[in-house]
Amino acid sequence: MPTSAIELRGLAKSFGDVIAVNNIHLDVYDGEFLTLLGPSGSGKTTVLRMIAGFEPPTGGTIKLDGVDVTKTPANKRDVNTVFQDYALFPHMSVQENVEYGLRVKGVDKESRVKQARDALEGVALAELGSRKPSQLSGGQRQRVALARALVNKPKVLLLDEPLGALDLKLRQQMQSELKQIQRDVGITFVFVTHDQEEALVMSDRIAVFNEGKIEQIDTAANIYEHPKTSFVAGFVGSSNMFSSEVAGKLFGIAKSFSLRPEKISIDSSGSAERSISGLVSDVEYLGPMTRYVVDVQGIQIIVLEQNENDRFSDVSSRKGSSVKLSWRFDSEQLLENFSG
Amino acid sequence: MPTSAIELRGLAKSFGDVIAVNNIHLDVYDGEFLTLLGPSGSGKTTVLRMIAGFEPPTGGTIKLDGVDVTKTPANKRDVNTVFQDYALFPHMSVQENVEYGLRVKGVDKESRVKQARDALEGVALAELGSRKPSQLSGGQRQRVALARALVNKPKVLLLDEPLGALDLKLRQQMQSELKQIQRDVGITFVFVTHDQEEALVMSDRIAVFNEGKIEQIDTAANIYEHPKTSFVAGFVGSSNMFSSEVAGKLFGIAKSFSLRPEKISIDSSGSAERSISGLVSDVEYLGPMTRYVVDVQGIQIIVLEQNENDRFSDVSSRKGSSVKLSWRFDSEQLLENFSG
Amino acid sequence: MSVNPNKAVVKLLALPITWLVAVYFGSLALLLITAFFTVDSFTNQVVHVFTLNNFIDVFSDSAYFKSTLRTLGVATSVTIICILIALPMSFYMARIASKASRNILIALVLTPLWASYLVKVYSWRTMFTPETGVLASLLRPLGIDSPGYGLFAVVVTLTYLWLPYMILPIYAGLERLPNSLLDASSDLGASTRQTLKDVVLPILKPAINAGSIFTFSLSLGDYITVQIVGGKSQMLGNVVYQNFQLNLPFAAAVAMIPVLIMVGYLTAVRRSGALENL
Amino acid sequence: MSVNPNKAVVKLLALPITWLVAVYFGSLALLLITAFFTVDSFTNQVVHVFTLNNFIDVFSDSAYFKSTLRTLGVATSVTIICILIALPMSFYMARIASKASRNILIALVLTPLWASYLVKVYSWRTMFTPETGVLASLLRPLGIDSPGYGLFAVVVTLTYLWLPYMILPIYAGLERLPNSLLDASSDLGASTRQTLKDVVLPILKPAINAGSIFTFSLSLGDYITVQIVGGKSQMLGNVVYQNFQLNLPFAAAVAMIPVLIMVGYLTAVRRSGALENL
Repeated sequence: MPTSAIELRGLAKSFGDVIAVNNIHLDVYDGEFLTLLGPSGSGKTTVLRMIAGFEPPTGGTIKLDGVDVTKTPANKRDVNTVFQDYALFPHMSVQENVEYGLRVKGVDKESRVKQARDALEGVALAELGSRKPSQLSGGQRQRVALARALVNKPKVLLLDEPLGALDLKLRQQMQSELKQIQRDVGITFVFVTHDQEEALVMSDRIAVFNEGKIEQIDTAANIYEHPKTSFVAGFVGSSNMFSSEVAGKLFGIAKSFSLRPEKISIDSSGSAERSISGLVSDVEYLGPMTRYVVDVQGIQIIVLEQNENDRFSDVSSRKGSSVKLSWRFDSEQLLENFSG
Repeated sequence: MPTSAIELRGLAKSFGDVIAVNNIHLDVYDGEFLTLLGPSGSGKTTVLRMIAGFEPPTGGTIKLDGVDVTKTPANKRDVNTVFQDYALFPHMSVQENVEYGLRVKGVDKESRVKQARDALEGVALAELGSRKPSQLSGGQRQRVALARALVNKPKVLLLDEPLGALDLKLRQQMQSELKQIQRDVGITFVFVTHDQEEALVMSDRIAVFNEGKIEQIDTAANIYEHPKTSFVAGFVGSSNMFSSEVAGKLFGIAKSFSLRPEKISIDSSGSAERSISGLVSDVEYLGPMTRYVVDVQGIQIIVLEQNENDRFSDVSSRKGSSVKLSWRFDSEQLLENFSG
Repeated sequence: MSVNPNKAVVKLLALPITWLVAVYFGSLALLLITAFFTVDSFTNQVVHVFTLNNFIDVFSDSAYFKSTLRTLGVATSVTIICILIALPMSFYMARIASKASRNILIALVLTPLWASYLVKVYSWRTMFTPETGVLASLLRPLGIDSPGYGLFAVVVTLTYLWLPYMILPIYAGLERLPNSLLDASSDLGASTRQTLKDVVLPILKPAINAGSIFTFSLSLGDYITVQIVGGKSQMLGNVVYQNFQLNLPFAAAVAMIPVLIMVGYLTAVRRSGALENL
Repeated sequence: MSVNPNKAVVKLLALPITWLVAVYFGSLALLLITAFFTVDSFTNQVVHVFTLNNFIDVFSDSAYFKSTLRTLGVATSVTIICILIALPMSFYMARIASKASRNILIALVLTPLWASYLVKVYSWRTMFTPETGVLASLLRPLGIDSPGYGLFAVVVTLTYLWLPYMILPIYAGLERLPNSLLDASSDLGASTRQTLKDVVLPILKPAINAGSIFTFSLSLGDYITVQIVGGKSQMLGNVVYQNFQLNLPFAAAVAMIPVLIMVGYLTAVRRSGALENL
C-alpha cells in the first residue's frame, strides 16, 4: 500500500443551497499523477481549491502528508497551484514572478535568483526572465506558471485545467512536457481537466467526477476499458450503450452494457463471439480513423476503424450497404448503473 | 466547374513591415464548406477579415458573386460573420441581438420578430430570447451568434474560430450541428480554425495556410492522405517524415516522404511491400488507440494501432521488445518541399 | 481572501471605517440637524430648539424655488454639454488617434486641470466682457451681440472647468470596448452613425453616468463662477453663502435641497451600474 | 471602424475638435500670454508690452516661493491621506462586503458629493472652532488642545471634500482585479499584508494615479477652504485672487506655476498608464 500525500475524508462544500462537493473520500498516493476528470460544475475544481486552501470546506477533513490542514490558511500549506488563467503577476517580470514564493519565505537574494533561473531553465525559458507576462505567448505563460509553482518544491502540485487555453498542437506538446517534468521531479500532481483525451494520456489514475461525487477512480486504462457506469462510459471516450431491454431484443441477453466503437469489426473474416448485421447510414472520415454509423434494427451503433491504407474511396462507398458487425464478449462492459 | 461565391486575386496585406497575407489566389465555390486551416499568425484570420470588409487589403481584389467589393465597406457586403468571442451586444437581449441586422436594414417590427424567432428556433434557443448574453453558457452564446448571422440570409457566412472557446464534448457536438445547419441552409461557409481534427471532420475543402500563403488546398481526405509538403504533413495530423538522406540510409531510396503512423503495421503476418525492424522505446495508451515509439537505427518512428480488444496488458509488455514494422508503398507520400 | 477576511484586514480597516462613520457622515448629519434649529434674531446665536420653519421658509418662498430650478438647470446643462463634447472627443482619442498622438491628447486634456480655478474663471470673464471682451469683438463683425455675463456664461465656464472629469471615464470605457462589437455591428449592416447610437452609446452608459456624477456634483456646489461671470444670476450656492454668517440653520436647510434630490437620483443611477465603470 | 474613419465620424468630430483647439487651449494660451504683459500703475490697465518681470518677481520674492511650497505640500498631503483612507475602504467595499451592503456603501460615499461645497467647509469650520468647536470639546477631556484653524484644518477639510474622487477609481480598479492573483499570492506563501503590498498595490497604481490627478488638481486650485478654516495661512490661489483686480499679468504668472510643475509631473504619470484606469 503506497503512502498518501493527500487524504480527503468526507469532504463537502455547499454554496448556499447548492451542494458542490458531496462527501468525498480520496487518497492521493505519493508521487502519482492523479487526474480529477468531469464536466463543468461536477465539483472537481472545488475539491482542488479546498486542497489548496482557497475555499474552506463545509464538512470533512483534509490531510497533507498525514497532518490535518483543514483549518490551515493557504499560505501555510505545502502545496502550490498552477491556475487556469496562469495568474501571473502582470507588474512583475518573469524572473520576479518565479522568485516571489521564495522571496516571501525570506530566501536570500542570491539563492533565490539562482533557484528561479534553474526553474526557468527547467521549462526552457531561461532567456526570457526579464520579460513581462504580457510579452509572452500562451504556452510560455503556462510554463512560467509551472516554474513559479515548482521552484517552491511543494509536497503536491495542483493544476487547474492548465492547458485549457492553449492551441491543440501546443496542448499536445505541453501534455508530454508536463508528464516528463512530473517524472523528473517526482512531485505528486493533482490535475483537473474536463478533457478526457488529456486525462487518458497523462494520468496514472483518474477520478471521474459527476454531480459532486466520484463516480469511479482507477488507472487510465481501467477507466477506459472497464467503465462501471453509463456516465463514465459516455464521458470518457465515446461508447455504444445498450440498456437491458435493447440488449434483450438484439442479443437475447437481459443485461445493460457498453461497447467501445473501436472494439467492433466490420465484415471481419476471423472468428467472433458476437455478431449482428446492419445498414451503414453514415460514414465520417476522421483522418487516422473512419467513423461509421450502422443502423441495427432501429438502434444506431457507432464503429471506429483505423485507416490502415488509403481506403477513403472504399470507405465512402460503404454508405448504404449492408455489413456484419462482430466483437468479442470481453469487449462488452457490464454497467452497474445505467441511465439515459 | 462550380461557380464561385468568392474570388480572391493576388490578395495581400501588410501591417507596417510585417507581411500578413502574401499574394493569395482562392476561389470559394457556391455552397461549399471551405476551411482556412493554419497555425496562429499564418494569415488565415486576416484573409477572413478582408473578405468581411474589416481590413482593407494592401493589394489585390475580392469578388463576391462576381462583383468586385474590394472597396465596399463592411456594412454593404452581403456576408455575415460569427466571431471568435461571439461579439454579442451585452446590453441587448438575445432576441434583440438576432433582430439587429434586420432592424438596421429597415425590416418592419412584426416581420423581424418572426424571422428572429425562427432563427433562434433553428439553433434550439427559442425559449431564451429574453435573456441577456451574460446569462447564457458558452455553447448557447455560440448558437446565438450563429442565429444572428444566419437570420440575414447572407451569400456567404464567415466563421472565425467559432468553437475555440468551447469544451471538448460541446465542441464535438457543435461541429456536427454546424455541418448539419450548413447542409440545411445551403449557404457557403468559410471557416477559420487552427484545429486540424475539426477541419478534417467538417470541411468539403481545406486551404492550409503557412506564413501568409496557401500551402495546399484540396478535399479533407486528400489533404490528409496526400500532403504535398512537410509543413502540411506535420500540421494536419502527425506524420513520420523521412528526409532523402534518412530514406536512403534505411530503405535505399533517395526521396523524401511522409508516412502516417496508422498506416504502419506491427508484426503483421500478411504480405507487405516495405518492412524494417526496430526496438519499441515507448508505449502510450490513448484509449481507442495505442501509440508506439519505435527506434529504427537511431530514427524514431511513431506507430498508431487501434485497440481492437482489451489488449492494454499486452501492449505495455511490448516496451523494449524488437518488432517488425511494415506498410504498403502507396502509404508513402512524396514531399515536394521538405524542411525540418 | 474574499472568503476569509482575517485579523490583518480588519486592523487595516479600523481607521477608514472610523472615518467613514464618525466623520464622513457625522459632518453631514450635523448639517441635517442644524437645519432643524433656529437663530435668535437679537443675539444672532443658534438656538437648539427643534423647528421645521427653515424648511417651510425654503419651500414657500418662490425666490428659493426659482434658485433651485436655476441651479438644477445649470448643472444639468453643463452635464449634457460635457457629454456631447466628451463623447466624440474620447472616441477620437481612444479609437482613431495613433498611439503617439493619443498620449499627447491626453496630456493636453489634463493640463488645464492644474491652472488655478480662479484664473480659468477670470479668463472666461475676459472672454465674456460686454463691449470689449474677446467674444464681443469676434461676434460684432457678424452683427451679433455678445451674450455678456449671465447664465449662458456660467454654463460655458463650468463646462470648461469640469470637462476633463467627463472625458476621463468615457475614454477609459471606450478603451475597454472590444473591437469585435464594432466589427459585428458593421458586419450586420449598421452605418457608423447607427453603430454609435445602438452599440457604443448604450455600452458607455455606466461611464457616462460616472462622469455625470462628477460634473453634476461639481456644478451643483459652485457659487464663485456665478459671482464672476453670472451677472445678477443667483444659484443655491450663493443663497447658502449669504446666509452662512447670519442664519446658519436656514443655510443648512437650503444646502439640504440638492442632497435630497440626489439621494433619489443616485439610487436610480446606481442600478444601472455606473460605479463599475469609475 | 478604427481603421477606416469615414466622413460621418469626421463630421461628428468637427465640433469637439474646434472646442479643444480654439477654446480649451486658447483660454490657457491667453493666460500664458497675459503673464508676459504688465500693468500701468497709474491707469491700472494692462499694457501689451512683452516683459519677463512678472516671472522674475514671482521667483525672486521668497513669500511667493513659500506659498508655492505650502500649496504643493497641502495638495500632496491631501492626496496621500486620500490614498491611505481610500485603499482599505475600497478594498472592503469591492472585496469583502456583501453585494447588498456594497451598494449601500457606494451610495453613502457619493451622498456628500451633493451637499454644497460651502456647507461642507463651514461644517468643518464649526468642528475646528478654537475653544467652543466640536473638536475642542472632544479633545479637552484628554488634555489636548484643539489644533484650531490652520494648515491642519485645511488638509482635513480638503481630504473630506475630495475623498470620493479617489475612492471611485480605486474601487473600479479593485473590482477588475482577478481573484486568481490574490489566490496565487496566498498560494505562494504570502500573508495578507504581503499580498496587499506586493500584488494589490502595484496593480492598483494606475487607478491611484488617476485618483491623485483628481485630488491633487482640485486641492491645488482651492482658495476658499483656506480662507474659511486656514487661519492666516495663504495658498497660491489666494495670491492669484488678491492680484486679479489689481495686476492681472502678475496673477497669471503666479497661476502658471502649478501648470509648469504639473506638465512635468503628468508626463511621468502618463507613462505609468494612469489613464487606462480612469
